[in-house]
Amino acid sequence: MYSYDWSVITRNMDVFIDGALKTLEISALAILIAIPIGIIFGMGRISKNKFFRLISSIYVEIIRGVPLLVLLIWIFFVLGQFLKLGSYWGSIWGLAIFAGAFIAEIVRSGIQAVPKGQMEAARSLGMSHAKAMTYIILPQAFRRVLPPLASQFIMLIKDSSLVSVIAATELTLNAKNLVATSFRSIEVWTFVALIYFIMTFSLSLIIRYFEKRLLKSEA
Amino acid sequence: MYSYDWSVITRNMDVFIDGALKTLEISALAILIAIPIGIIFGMGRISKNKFFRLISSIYVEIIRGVPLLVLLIWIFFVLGQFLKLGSYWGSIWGLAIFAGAFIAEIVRSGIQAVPKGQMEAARSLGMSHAKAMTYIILPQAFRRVLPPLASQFIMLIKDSSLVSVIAATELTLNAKNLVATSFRSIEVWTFVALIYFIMTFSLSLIIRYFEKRLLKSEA
Amino acid sequence: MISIKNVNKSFGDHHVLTDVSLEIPKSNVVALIGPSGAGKSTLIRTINALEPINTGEIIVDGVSIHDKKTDINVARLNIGFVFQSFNLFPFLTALENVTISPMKVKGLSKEVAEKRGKELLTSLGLGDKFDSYPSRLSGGQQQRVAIARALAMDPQVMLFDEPTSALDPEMVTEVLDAIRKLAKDGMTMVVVTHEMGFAKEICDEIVFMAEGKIVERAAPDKFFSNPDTKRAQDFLSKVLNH
Amino acid sequence: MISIKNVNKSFGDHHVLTDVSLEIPKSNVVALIGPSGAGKSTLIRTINALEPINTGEIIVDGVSIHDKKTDINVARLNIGFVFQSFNLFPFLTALENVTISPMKVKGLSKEVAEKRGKELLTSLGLGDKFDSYPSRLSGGQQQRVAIARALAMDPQVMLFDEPTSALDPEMVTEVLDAIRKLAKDGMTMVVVTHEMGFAKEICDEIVFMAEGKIVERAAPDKFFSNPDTKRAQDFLSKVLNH
Amino acid sequence: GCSNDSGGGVSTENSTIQKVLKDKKLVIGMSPGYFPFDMKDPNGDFVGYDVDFANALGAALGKDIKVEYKQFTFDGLIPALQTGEVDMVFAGMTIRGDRALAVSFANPYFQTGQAVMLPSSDTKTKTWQELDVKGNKIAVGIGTTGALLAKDVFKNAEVLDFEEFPSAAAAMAQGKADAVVYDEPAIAVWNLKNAGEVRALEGLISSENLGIAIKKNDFETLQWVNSFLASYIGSPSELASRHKWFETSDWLTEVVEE
Ligand SMILES: Nc1ncnc2c1ncn2[C@@H]1O[C@H](COP(=O)(O)OP(=O)(O)OP(=O)(O)O)[C@@H](O)[C@H]1O
Ligand SMILES: Nc1ncnc2c1ncn2[C@@H]1O[C@H](COP(=O)(O)OP(=O)(O)OP(=O)(O)O)[C@@H](O)[C@H]1O
Ligand SMILES: [Mg+2]
Ligand SMILES: [Mg+2]
Repeated sequence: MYSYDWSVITRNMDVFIDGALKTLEISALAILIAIPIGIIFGMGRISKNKFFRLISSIYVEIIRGVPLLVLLIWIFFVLGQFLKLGSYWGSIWGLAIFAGAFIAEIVRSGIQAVPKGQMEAARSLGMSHAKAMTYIILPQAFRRVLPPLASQFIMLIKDSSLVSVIAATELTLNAKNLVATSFRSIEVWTFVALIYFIMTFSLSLIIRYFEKRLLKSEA
Repeated sequence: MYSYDWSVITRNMDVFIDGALKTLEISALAILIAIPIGIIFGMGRISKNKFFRLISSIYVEIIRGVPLLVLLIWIFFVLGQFLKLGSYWGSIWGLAIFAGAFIAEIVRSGIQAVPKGQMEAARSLGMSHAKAMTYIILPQAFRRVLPPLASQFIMLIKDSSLVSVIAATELTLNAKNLVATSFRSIEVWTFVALIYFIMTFSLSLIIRYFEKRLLKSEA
Repeated sequence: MISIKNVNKSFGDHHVLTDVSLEIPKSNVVALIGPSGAGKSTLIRTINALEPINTGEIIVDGVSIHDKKTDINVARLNIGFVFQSFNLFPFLTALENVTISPMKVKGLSKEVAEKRGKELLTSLGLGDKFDSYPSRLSGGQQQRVAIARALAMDPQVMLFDEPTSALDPEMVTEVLDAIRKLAKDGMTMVVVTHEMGFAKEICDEIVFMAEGKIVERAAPDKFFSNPDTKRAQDFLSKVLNH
Repeated sequence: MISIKNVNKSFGDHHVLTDVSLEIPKSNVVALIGPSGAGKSTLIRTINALEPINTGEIIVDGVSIHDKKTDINVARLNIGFVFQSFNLFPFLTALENVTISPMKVKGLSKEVAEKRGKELLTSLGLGDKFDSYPSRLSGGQQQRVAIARALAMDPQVMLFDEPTSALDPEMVTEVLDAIRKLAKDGMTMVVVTHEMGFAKEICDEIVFMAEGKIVERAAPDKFFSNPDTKRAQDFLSKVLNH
Repeated sequence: GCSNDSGGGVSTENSTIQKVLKDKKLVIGMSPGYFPFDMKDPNGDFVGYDVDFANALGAALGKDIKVEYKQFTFDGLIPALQTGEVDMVFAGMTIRGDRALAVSFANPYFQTGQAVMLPSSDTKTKTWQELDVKGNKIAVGIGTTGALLAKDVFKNAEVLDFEEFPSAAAAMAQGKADAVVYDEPAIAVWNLKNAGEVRALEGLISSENLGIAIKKNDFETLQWVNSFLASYIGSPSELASRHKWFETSDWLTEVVEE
């Protein structure tokens, strides 16, 4: 039977740490690109301009309809024909385009969740639609959008495990390689699952803390 | 430069169809297992029994904190030590355990979304907590839970693309194999993305249709 | 019939009921009035234990409601409760709303429960609404279904927490009429209300609460013409002087 | 000042306003009353084009509100609107709520806007609430901030859609007092309300609506003592008879 | 068909060699896990016979040429070459006619074949044909010649596609597969490492030639690689490399976690 040897973890701690940092780096860059994408297309989804609305819907629906794995492979091998992206930027852009569609929906519903009366009150005071958006609606949407945006970042950390298929170095790829040379799949994968859990769970605790504070400050 | 040859698609249509059917089959079996898991742990999350609540929270938090890719590998190579699962059932159970945690949250929030006054009214009429749950709360939670449950099934179809890493045959693995023999990565992956999109998008249209009908019947 | 003895209740640090005592004899109708946040809802909800209390005792028809040995589900059969926001079960028809508890709790047969349910709905002017879902009923109709639902358990006591506050003005009358009829039939009732005219007309006693305490208790005529306390005078001047 | 001519309005198939015409001279106060669903809110909202109309014309202070050539954002500066549910901006303090529009729309400097805002809030009894967020204010205080916010644009006309319906009873007075004061100062106003005593006291004319039509117009004394139409008699008997 | 770039004059404009010389960078695609050709040591460095080879090739192009390695699953290598993600593939890739429709191969640099690995608990099986019964599972690396061959010759047994050899071997170790079909040298190494747990079936199912893959019809590069190959094979450094990776097992302690 299998005999455990957990020393493989301690001896290769640097591999795990490097991988985890790379995972965070890729996820952070991806969300930084995804947020403007999401804001643009999220506002597009409720824009009065038919064409903009159509484009935004197509983007959101297609991206949300295709598995990330397939999207990453597609971006890397198909888009990669025309743009020289490389593994690193290919994976960041792949994740960003993917997350962007979800953020667009977050932004859209954040705006729509602001009660209708707010827009009516602003308009009744003589504000134009644009002014009402800028000064009244968006500041309120922003507060609503922050928590789901943070959750999206947690999702992204998990989703980034998939970029190992397009050869971008991060925690999962490092783990695969370590398993390939150490043959200690049980120990390595258990520890990798633990690292992901620690990263995402501690982040979600932080988010919950700030959410509570936000709720309190509004009461 | 790359020159396109789309005949690879038509010539291998059976490979795509087989793969898509296998994808649907795996996803359907996984959700059938995931729903009871989700109901049990979703009710556990709001149970009065501390131990049950703790167990449910641990399950939900851990599974939601670990990437599916890592979870699948872990279940296959670590759990697989003790249980003889194989690729097919390993991937179905992996997906089910994963989706179960998300369904648990859907069930929990479905129950919690029933207005507090409903439980109070039922209790004030002399119903016990269990009777109020059975006759008043759950029937209402059920209606709320259906649409997100359907979306979870769509997610599962997309997530099932990952089981290719533990050698379970479905659309993505078939595509990988076809690319490995035809080297037509662009054509194959574009078409695969299209198939996933068609599967998920048509399903989401169906869901939206039923959701609208549900909303109407409630008004 | 209802005996509230030295009840204290707090939400965390916030003391909401301070040493509240009140006796309500059988067939008496008591109006509970007072400013927002006075603790009226909290008090009336402690009577059927929808809200637990910290100290004190509440006895309804001889049963100590907050005693751990009391089966609260049995005790509640004796106490009907009507909510400000109706809380009808939206997936059940008016008749089903009225019959579900008699069937599931008292174990009545469907026939018996429906016979009684139809009687009650009809007597409340809802003879043509048996099969309507709540969303198809006006607020006044919904609240009358809620009253029928509570009456279907044959309670000794009825509690009303602002039963007309969520209604459009022209529907207030129909609900007040229903309560009036109950009073005439000798039901013991506690009504939290802001309808001063109604309180004056049907109540045996007005209980005025402010800041978690009972500030004044008086017969209606006395209370509305010449309240003893400054607090009640202030309140009345605000509420009556539109 | 306000001239409503043959206005028709429907939501899809549902005809909500049928051929409504109404003249309101300068400094007049008109109460709009009627049962729920009569179209009162819809009518008052068409006056500042929060709701578009199908046919007809509405002229306020010489400007045709629904004319496509009219810059509605300019026209609205003349028309203050107060909502049943306040609709304060929750992320701004009371003073910021009052100053944001003068600053962003009229381009007033912060100093000027704040000076005027503080005057208005103080005159409405909110001199100590400049920096309070809406969630820290009672309903009555919130509604008074909303009135100040509308007045800050120096409108010629004020519209109120059930300004006290969302308030706890003891807060109704403070809001009605604020409106009373405006009436005294000669503001032209339309008030949708269920406060009959108030309507009787301050209005120059009562307009009774039912089912999308103006059923009766009369001076308050006449209307409340001896309405012409059966529909108005029914309504009054329901609303006044608690 | 590839009508655009087949035939025609030999253009050197877009040749990989020119590009490498210009960028001072040679990008090699590799799928680590293929012992002892392509591996990653615990530091994350690529090592193996192929790596020595590619480093020598890079050095021959110029002292200032940097050789960079990129990791792919085996089935991703040819697409990566096609899309220009990598300049050459050193991955112990078997020269096959179908692959040669997608990429061009330099001359063979190694002869080997497909072997069958069994768990040592299976003492009965003598030939691969005995494994071809219903219910048996044969694990392979997706897209490898082992996979293509196994799907071809196993008519009754089920073929399981894993991402790479180590996953396939691990699956067999856990009883999720009854055998692995893979290149002989890799199985030999696995055998060394896991002595007592696995055994290799005697004899090869096929014999094959391994080649370096480059972009299709890049004749200048092809020509140059062939020339380099002729000079490298049999050179002292190649002989040393071959000795190290194939004739001793000392490197196992460097590369493989103990
Ligand atoms: N669940 C709760 N948690 C914390 N505080 C509560 C809760 N319910 C009520 N309170 C507080 O208790 C106090 C009394 O509330 P209660 O609802 O009994 O007042 P009320 O007299 O019914 O007022 P109203 O006329 O507005 O209904 C208030 O200050 C309220 O904020
Ligand atoms: N946005 C809308 N879409 C469709 N129908 C509407 C809409 N707004 C109002 N209605 C309908 O128009 C009719 C008149 O509504 P309105 O709100 O003007 O009545 P109201 O007299 O203000 O009643 P209340 O006293 O309840 O406020 C009602 O039947 C209502 O259902
Ligand atoms: Mg209350
Ligand atoms: Mg209205």
